[in-house]
Amino acid sequence: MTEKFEPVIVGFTCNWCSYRAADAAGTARMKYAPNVRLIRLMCSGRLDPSFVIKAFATGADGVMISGCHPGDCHYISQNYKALRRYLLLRRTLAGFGIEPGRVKLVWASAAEGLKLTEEINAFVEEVRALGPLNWPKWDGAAEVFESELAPHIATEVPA
Amino acid sequence: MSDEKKTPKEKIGVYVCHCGTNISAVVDVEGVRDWVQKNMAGDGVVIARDYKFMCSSLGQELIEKDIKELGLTRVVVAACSPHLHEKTFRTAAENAGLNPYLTELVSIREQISWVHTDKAVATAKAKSLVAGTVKRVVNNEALEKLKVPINANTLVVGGGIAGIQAALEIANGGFHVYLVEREPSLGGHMAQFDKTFPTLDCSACILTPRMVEAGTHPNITVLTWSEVTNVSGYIGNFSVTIKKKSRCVNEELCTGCGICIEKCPKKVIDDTFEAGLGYRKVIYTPFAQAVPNFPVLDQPNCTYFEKGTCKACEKFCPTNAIDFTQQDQILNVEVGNIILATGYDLFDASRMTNYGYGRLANVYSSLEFERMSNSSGPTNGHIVLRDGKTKPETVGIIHCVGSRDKNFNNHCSAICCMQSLKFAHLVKEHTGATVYEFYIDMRTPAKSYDEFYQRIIDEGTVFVRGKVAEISDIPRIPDEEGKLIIQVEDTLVGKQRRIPVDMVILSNGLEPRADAKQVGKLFGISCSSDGWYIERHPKLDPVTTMTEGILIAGCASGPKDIPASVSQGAAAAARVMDKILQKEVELEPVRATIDEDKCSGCRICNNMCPFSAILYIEDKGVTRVNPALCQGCGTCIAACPAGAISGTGFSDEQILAQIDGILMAV
Amino acid sequence: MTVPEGMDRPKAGLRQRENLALLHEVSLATAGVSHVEMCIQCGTCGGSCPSAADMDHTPRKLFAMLRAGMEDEVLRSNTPWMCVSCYHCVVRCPQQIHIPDVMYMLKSKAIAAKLCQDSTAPDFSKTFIGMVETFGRSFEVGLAGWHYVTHYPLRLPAMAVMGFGLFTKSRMSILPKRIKGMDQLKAILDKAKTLEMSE
Amino acid sequence: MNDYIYYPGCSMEGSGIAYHESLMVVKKVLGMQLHEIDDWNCCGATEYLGTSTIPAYSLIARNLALAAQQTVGNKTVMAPCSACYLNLVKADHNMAESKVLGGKVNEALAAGGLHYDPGSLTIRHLLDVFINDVGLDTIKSKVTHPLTGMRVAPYLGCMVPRPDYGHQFSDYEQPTELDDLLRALGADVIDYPLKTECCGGHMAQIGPETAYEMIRRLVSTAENRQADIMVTVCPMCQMNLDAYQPETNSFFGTNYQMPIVFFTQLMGLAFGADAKEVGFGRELVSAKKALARIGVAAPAPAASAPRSKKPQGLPMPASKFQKKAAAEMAIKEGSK
Repeated sequence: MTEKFEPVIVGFTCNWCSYRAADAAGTARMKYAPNVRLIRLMCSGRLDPSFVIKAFATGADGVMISGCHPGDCHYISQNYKALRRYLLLRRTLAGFGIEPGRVKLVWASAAEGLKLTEEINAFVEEVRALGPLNWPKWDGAAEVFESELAPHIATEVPA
Repeated sequence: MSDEKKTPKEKIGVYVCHCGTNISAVVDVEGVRDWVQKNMAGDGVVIARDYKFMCSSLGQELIEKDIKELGLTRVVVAACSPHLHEKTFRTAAENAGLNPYLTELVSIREQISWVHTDKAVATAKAKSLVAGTVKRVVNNEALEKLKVPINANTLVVGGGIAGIQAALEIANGGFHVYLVEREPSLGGHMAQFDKTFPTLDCSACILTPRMVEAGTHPNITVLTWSEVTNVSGYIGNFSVTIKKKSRCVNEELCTGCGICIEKCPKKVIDDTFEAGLGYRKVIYTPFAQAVPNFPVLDQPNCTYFEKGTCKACEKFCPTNAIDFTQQDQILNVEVGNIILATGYDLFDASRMTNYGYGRLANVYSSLEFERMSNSSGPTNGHIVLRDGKTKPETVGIIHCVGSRDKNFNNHCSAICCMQSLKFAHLVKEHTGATVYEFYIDMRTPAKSYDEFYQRIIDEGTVFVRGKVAEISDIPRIPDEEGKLIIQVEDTLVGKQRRIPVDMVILSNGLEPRADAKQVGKLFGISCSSDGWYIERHPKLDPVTTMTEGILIAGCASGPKDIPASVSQGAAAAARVMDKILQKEVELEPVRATIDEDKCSGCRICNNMCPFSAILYIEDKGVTRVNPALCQGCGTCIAACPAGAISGTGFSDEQILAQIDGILMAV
Repeated sequence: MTVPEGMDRPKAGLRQRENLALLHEVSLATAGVSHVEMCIQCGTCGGSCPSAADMDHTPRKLFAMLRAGMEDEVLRSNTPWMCVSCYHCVVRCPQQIHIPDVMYMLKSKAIAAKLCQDSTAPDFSKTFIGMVETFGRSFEVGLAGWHYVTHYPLRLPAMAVMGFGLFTKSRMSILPKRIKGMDQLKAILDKAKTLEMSE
Repeated sequence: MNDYIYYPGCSMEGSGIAYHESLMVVKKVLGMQLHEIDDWNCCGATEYLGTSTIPAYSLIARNLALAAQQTVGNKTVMAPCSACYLNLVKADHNMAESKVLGGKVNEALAAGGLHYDPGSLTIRHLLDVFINDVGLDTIKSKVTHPLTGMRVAPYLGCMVPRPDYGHQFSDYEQPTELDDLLRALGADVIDYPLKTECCGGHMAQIGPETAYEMIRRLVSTAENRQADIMVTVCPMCQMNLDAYQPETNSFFGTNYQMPIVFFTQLMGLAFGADAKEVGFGRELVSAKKALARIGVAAPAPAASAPRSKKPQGLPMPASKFQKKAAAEMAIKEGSK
């Protein structure tokens, strides 16, 4: 039998809720699928949709975005903005011919380690079912991003 | 793809921790070390080491040594969660003269070794996470912490015993406190109780001095009949809006003589303080020792407000303090810290129809009984049936009403066992009646609590182990005629019993406040799934929350008895004074900044900010960020179409590079 | 951790400890999600039960016995047979255990193990089911008649009076009604029985 | 909206024929269309469930499968018999909750060329339909002969309010629906706290002494509270309380004469049908006296005097239902 497809998933987590939920899951030794690699943001509102595109272009098969429950945002209401962007992003991706199912928005509070692991496991299976993302694999992709970003880097205002 | 071509602009040291065997049992630590050494040289990794305990002083020295000797410009530590040891390693780097924000921590314990089992997979994941952070740290910038002065004033919300304690501790420490209470008087639930377990000293006797002290303390501004309506700002600098509801009584003129109360012709049922068991006048103070003792006029029930006539209170007031035109006042106060001691609600027993509360006259709630046994209560301390005169000969006390029950509240309300034992004692003392206690498990863990249990057994109370199934007024045999029949399985006997009694006292559970969620939202803290406020850490940090500067004390975070509530009030106060004495708080320098040359003044970002830290400069046609107000969420950065906004600590470059890294082929 | 085949139960109470084997077996075999593993022995069921007085063990005790793995004692108990399906225990149980469904399950287990002490109840069920399996509808006259003849001969006169009463008020039909799809029903039930065994 | 798939259940053709007759009258008045499930079979009562699982559920599920085939737009199955109603709901609920059970039952159904997807039908009891679909106002509007002066004990028994998978009723222990409906008919509804206690169920057959005691509790309480008649929504309850009342009397040496009829029979009367037409006379304990009451001025003392408004003794806390009513009022006020 052929070995089953192991999707690569990038997860963007809010520093206040879901990243702590991941810590909680760890402390409680809850086992879950190793396919997700987390990147910490201060808030789901920080998520620039281009991060998701970048992740796909660089080889991710799925992207998970997690934030505080509606109404519980550490920054009052930014998770709603994340929600709006997420919905728009899904449509855009569909336009690109990418299954919207490859992006998932999850609410998980700091207390919800179990929920987070369940969501991760579920999402891994969903992406596994979709199969590998056949994004045009062209070596230049990264460089283009670099060059587009060059101006940013050049004019970065030091804090 | 690696960047061999470019010569790396930074010198990076990577340190992989075994954490004893916490990590090394699942992750091939040496493997990770060698892989980084070999594959990330192009990104500037000049040294990669592993060590048993990186967080140990020896481990830290290792880093400091390398910074000094190898001239490292960036440090990456792969160990536990940044929420645990980020500070440790950043301080270490700082000691060696490296800006702390050039050090990053990778969580390979919480996110890998503790949650995965397959060593090969775990090791691969560890490599990619480290790679991600290496590529990220290259783009880190040296940052300086923002220091903001702390406002020495404190807001305490809730005038129950926990709030009073907290306020007094801080006030005695020499700092000013605004103590806000939504009811007309301080005191909270404790003021309604008769005796306190297990010592049985009179609740009012020990509470009143504290209330008076708080009421008269030069450092405490007591605002009763008031509610917080808005909170903005951040630790050290909150501005709070408080609505002081109209009392229709001029506090400057009122002497609290009480003549108005005496003369008021109208009585209504007092659902709040007397728990619906007694009456109060329409102009009233909830109880004799009320602090402050200015009365409140209950406008919806006042004859004058209904019909435009009466004004008895005004006529008889010797100081003309009655003011029917008085409006709600809006106060704005600036504080540095906020303590929430908002307490609990009592479970509404009428939801359990099988106990007949509200249908069967002689079924009482715990609070009704507290008022009844209280000598200043509606029955002057006489324990009687609903008819107001008959003494009960047999009384049943039921534990866990609405607690430990998935149909209502899953949690144990912690105080009900002791409360019920206290009731048993009081009933015996006042009436000599036969008392039955129906319990599932007897929980008496605190100091001299179990001794109290022994004492109640010794007093001859009959204990039946079983959750009462129903209370019925339908007799099956003559002995049950005219009685309430408690139907229960005596689980220690294994038989169903029907025990006829004259009176039933329910030991209602404690619930989160009905408005806990809204209030939490107002102050920027969240509730757990069962509705209590979440502590920063349930064991090690029970009085602070995830939001800096907002603390919790007493039953707001879960059921507690008086000693525990008092301790928490004091603990929260200590935390606040610690902050005040530091004079200023350091804020993480995670901030958004706008490059005005790139800003097109489109103003898309302007309504992104919930802290109004973004201001549009009309004449320049550009937008600016106020670093003191900015909390660093980064939503505006993601929104800016021109890429004019950048965020320190979490810049696009850092994140995009990290994505590259974690997706590197390993 | 070993989870039995075809298990779809909530995570709660799934720790596979030897002495809990019987409890889990019963929980698994019960239709729907029984939650019986979660019993806290509070006695709400025993207190609520209208026929508790006639039970040899209260439901609560029965669950304790399941925990202790006392299979024979449990299956010999008359408790499940005394259950009148009033569902008081279900709505009051603080752990939301589906007690009647557990009782049903224990009855079938007892019949299978031939451990019921008194045959009245099982036989009544059998007679009833016999009727249903022959006609597809229940047939009160046949049912009552046969049941009283076999188990309460002494009550026959009284019953006869009642029967006559019911009959004269045409609340009893002498002839059973038979459904059209009897073959279909039989096919379904036969298949179902094989599936029951296969558990 | 007034169309329902109808599962009568065996009793409706036998001991519960009065229920059937009266329902036929009432549905006509209320303009309800009942489409009987073609070739339905017995639900197995509590007997089948107590001896097997898969066969019992398959027996029930055959009816659901047939009903599902018959749905034309409407997906609501109505059952007047409490036991049938509960079995149908239970099968639907448990098949959905436990995939294993659902799978096996459908495997069995397949042997008969049938299939049922749990959740695809809504199963409701007649009382629920009257209250929540038809509505009390409509029912009131059809009353031509109010039951003024008849003191009625509302008795639902167990299986309608419990476990109430669909949460259709106001309470598990003291639901008010039947009271409200009878009041709408003009009857004098007594406070009857045993309204959801057990009638003894199949104990009448397998453990008579147990059943007699339960019957005694129910009947004696109704009598002590001066009810003229008890009203039920369940054929099994009616059978036990009516047919076994004489036996209960001889067992305890009592002489209760408490007639018990189906709520639809009283609805029929109130709608102006004649007594015979709605199945009166079929009960073993005659309802003659009770019927005589109608029209006669109501006797004064109620067993449970309403609490007087003036503060006398200590005030009572509000019940769940008073609170609910108050809340609804508040909302009404608010909307004004």
